[in-house]
Amino acid sequence: MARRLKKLLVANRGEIALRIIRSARVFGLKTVAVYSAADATSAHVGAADEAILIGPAEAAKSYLNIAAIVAAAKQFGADAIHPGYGFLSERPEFAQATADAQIVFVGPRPEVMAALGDKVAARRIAVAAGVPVVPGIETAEISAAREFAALVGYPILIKAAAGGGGRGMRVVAEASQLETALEAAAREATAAFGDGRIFIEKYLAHPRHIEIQILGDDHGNVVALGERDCSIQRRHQKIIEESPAPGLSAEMRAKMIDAALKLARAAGYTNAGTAEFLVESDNFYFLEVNARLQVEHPVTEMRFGCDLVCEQLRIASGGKVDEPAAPRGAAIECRINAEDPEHDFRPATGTVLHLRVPGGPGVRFDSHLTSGAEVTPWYDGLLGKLICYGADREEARGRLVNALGEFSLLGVTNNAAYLRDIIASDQFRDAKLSTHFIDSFFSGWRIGGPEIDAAIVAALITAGDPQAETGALPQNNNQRRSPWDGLGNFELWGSRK
Amino acid sequence: MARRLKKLLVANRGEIALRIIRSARVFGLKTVAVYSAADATSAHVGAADEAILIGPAEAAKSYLNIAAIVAAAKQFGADAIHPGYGFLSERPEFAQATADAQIVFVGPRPEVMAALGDKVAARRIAVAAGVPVVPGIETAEISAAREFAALVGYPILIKAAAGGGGRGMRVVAEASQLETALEAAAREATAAFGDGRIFIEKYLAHPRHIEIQILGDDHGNVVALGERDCSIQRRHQKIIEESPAPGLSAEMRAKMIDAALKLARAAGYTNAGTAEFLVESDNFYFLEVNARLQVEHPVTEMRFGCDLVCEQLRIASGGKVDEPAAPRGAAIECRINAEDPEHDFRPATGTVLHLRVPGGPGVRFDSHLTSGAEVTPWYDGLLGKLICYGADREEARGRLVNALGEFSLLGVTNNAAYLRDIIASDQFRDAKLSTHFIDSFFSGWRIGGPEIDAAIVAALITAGDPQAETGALPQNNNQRRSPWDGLGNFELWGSRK
Amino acid sequence: MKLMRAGDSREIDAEVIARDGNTIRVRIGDRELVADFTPNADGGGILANDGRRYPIFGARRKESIFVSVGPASFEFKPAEAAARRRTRGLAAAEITAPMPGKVLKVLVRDGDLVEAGQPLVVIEAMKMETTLGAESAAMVKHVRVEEGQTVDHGAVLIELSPPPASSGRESAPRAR
Amino acid sequence: MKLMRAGDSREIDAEVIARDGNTIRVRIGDRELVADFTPNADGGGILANDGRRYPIFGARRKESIFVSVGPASFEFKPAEAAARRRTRGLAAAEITAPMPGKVLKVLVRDGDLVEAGQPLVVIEAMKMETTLGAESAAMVKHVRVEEGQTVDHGAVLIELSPPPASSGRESAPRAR
Repeated sequence: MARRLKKLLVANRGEIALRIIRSARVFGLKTVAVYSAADATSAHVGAADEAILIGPAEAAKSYLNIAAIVAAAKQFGADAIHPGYGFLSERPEFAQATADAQIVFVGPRPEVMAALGDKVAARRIAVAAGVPVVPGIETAEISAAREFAALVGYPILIKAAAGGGGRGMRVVAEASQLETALEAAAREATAAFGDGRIFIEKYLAHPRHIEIQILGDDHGNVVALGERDCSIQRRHQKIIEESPAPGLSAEMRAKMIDAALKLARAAGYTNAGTAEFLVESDNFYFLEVNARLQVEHPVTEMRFGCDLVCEQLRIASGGKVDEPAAPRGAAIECRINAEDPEHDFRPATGTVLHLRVPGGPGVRFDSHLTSGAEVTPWYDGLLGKLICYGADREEARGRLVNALGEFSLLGVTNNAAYLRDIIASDQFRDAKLSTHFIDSFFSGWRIGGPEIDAAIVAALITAGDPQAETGALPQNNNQRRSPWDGLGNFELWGSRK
Repeated sequence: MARRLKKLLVANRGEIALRIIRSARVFGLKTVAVYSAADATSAHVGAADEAILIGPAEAAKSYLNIAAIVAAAKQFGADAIHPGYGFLSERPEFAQATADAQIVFVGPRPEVMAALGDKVAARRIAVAAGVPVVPGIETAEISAAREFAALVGYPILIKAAAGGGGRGMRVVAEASQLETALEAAAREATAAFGDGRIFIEKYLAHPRHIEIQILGDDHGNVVALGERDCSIQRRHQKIIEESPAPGLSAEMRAKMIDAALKLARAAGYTNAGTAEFLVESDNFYFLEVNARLQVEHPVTEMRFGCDLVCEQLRIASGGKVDEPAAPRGAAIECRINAEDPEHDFRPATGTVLHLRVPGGPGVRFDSHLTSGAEVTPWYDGLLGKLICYGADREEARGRLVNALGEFSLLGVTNNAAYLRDIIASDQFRDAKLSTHFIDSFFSGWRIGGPEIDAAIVAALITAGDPQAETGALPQNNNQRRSPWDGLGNFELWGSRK
Repeated sequence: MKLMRAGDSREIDAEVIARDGNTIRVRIGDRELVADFTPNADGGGILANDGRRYPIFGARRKESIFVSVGPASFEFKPAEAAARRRTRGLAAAEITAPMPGKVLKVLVRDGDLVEAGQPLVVIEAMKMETTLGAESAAMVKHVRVEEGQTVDHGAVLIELSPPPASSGRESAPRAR
Repeated sequence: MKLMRAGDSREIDAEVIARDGNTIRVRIGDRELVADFTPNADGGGILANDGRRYPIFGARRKESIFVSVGPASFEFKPAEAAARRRTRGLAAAEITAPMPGKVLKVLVRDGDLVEAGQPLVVIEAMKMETTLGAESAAMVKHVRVEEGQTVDHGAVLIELSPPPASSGRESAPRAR
């Protein structure tokens, strides 16, 4: 490695901040956590070697606060910053501010990020590199949008030109909905990414979402680590991802990997990134490049026996990427979210009253949750990712169903039972994958009757159990009674036994 | 597969019972747990589809009770029994009783087990197959023992002829200690295995313990899944195991694998087993075959991307074993035991008041523990196994040090900090491995001063914290206040809010 | 006792009829079921019913009873507590914030007549917009928030009164 | 307050001298140290001292204070509680079972004089033999168990009295 990194600041929160800290420590790197006032007691803060409060709960003033984060890195002498995903991870100005402060940014160069992070510019690069794209146009103008829609036909898809992750995405089925949808999308895009530009695309009927993991180094080497199928989405956000993509022919895979490598080389891409495609029958269309680590990166790690954050850090240290070893087995991830799948996935908040975490062979749980943790409305509702490996897809699937059966979380409404029912279903077993999977098979999902009966019995038992009272638990972290409160009395200890 | 298994009874407890249940479910097998009165609330009981009390806490009347276990299997219609490790796992009469009840025993045939499980018979097979052995003799007679010791020279090693796991093992440094040691070993051997026969061996000066994982099927195929180095032992019991064995030459590995396969073929071995060897400079000596799953099997699984319990079940169903794919990376396991490393590893018991479990990439924790669990004196003190994978040994080692840093367990004295210090040490990093590693480098270990200071501060804070009182926690499971106690009052709920 | 699941306005009438050792007999509506409950060391337990075993866990907090059945989690409230918020002829007399967030849009004014399902207010929380609608036909009695305002969990956003056409007939509440 | 670590007979004299916000100043023996404590959501916290951060957790149970510092776990008892078991000139007036188990061998009789470190009784627990020895020179006052008997945690196995030669001098207790 050209440079030896010593201290890494992680500019993120939640499971991904914890996950990055864990891998940085493998190299003996010291780690610095940043946190907002809402996250003072969160797991990533405790896991790091140093931690600093960078602002109030509002992300705009904390996790999106470039000046505060770069200042924190300088203050602690961090020589590298890892942005995680979301927040500032795809903001070229953050990568630039980091570089300007003589700190290594763990990600692509700002200009590459700028080119690829913008969906419109990225499409241009793709077209120039001979990679097929879905018909689309960048506009927030209602008249131009009407014209495009008339040309390609409804339904059409409206999304933020900046950022990713499905936020602000809307399907418009007919002309009458167009104006309202454009407005709402622009509003959400502005709120989420500070950039209200909108991209409109032809909406494919039954596409699969398949993406290719890329790693590039500073020496001009770019490699691909296979594909991930992320077709199972609700509200245009992935909830189940797997590798390999079931039924994808070796030929299609090779073509898509080739397209992703072409794109990455054309863009001068470095560090970890993902080229996303829609696949319909024998065609694939470039969608966008996510110039960062993806939420679903663990399925790739399990198949390739690698650690992508370690790879990112090696690349950021000037190391070279090698052609990966042949992948092995199958891996499936599901995202446990604080949301109510019985009520249109509306977000949920609360205090974790009890947490039971699955374990054992082939099971990985990436989560920042602990008993007592608060799930606040300030950030996205990802509670944890449960990932299972198997010698083949059926083994991975069986393991994941069982692991979800071992999971339980009390106090915050979540989608774990919903995920279990999907993954245990015949449709998922048979890999009837498309981005409409949820709409087609699981839109009106309700928890099963026998489980409701069991819940009612459990509620009766709990109602009658004096030990079940947790009214003393703090309502939120600010109100939390600190152990300090009692310190003055410690000499009374003997009398309180 | 020739026969399709439907229901598996797991004739064990603790982490291994839970681990077996987890894998059986991957195939959709129903599972039956057996438990003693001391384990009624233990995790393996809750994890199974059905569970039955088979006797009181004493293992001899419960987990060693062949009649009760076979009767339970019949009662629930189990068509297979997995014995785990320890307890009845290497008792040919149990395998025979299972077979007599027309139930599949997940392990080798009784006659093979009888031949290999007996150290003396196993040595004979090894010698006949041309595999080198350590000089030794079976005797509990003091005169014969004296004669043998005079021949090969002190120190000598005394161990149980039946069973394994280091129980009843004693090093005798000089003639004056011989008689007492022989007596105690015979007593422990009888207690542990119901068989007081004793085997005496030449004691090697700086041997490494390296073993080969074997899988054999009913069709005459036998394959090896690489080696494990298990040199780090205290009281002759393994506490840290890894694969590959650091510094083992490809030539030595090939020779040892060849010897293990020869042995297995000579014995007509089927299902999973392990051939244990001592290695000193360029020589290796056959020690014994463990005719069962080993505690440390996960390190092999992580490198080979397989699940050995799934393989065992496939073999038991009549499936064939294939040559394994090439192994990848490195894996290290450590055993977290209820024992006090500052006081001669004396066993500890207690109630788990708090448990924090490590997670994330490359980390596996196999444990039956939960908050509130009782660690009783009835069974061995294995609390859990923490296993880490890395692209190479240093990555696995760094990960394991960090994972141990994330682990905490309150209420039961354990060796987690001791393991962390060993794994983080220069001696372990430099792989100065021999079975005398602990004696050489970590015999007088004490927890570090800064950590004691932190503990004292924590104790002062805890003494002054009214919320820290857990006096209400049950002393043991029998005294546990059941939620039922309150059930009669459930209508009062409204007034107790 | 009478319970309601959070997010569901139907009452569940359930009680323990008898218990004997680990066996519990429960009435749910007009059905009866018999289950076995075995406590676990972690404070939860295993509930065996109809040939299946469910790991369950429960805790009370404020008015709610939280329980989990394997990965499924539930929040119940005693019906008396839930009923306080209801008025004759209305599924709910108040529209409350299901979580803390920011009021993005208020779509009605005092005095408006609204239909079941009609959107009333849009709030933003956890980076998502959530539209809160009327659970039954109603008249908007009082809008208590304005756009841009941040609100806490449970804050009353809009008060509703029965629609003038409603002549005391209980309209069937419907889940959103 | 005065603490003793389980298994260690040395007294630790420690107290909180001052606190200011998250900062705590503590005296341990004749040393002082300053640490920062930040509570975690899970009831534990992070203790920062001398440039290192330790995840800590603590709970009291009966007479013991259990704390963990990362993977290291500790049991403390207030010295008064530990002292109750001591008699002048003896490290311990009783040999108690460190865990439930079975008495395998009793190696002394009433009236025997024993040296520090001399084995007194062998118990079997967790499939291991554990030999309990005298912590200081003593006279066996009363053997309370016999071979083959099962005993509970903390059960008194042997009572000791000061050796006749002891003239009131405190012998230094030694760790087993």
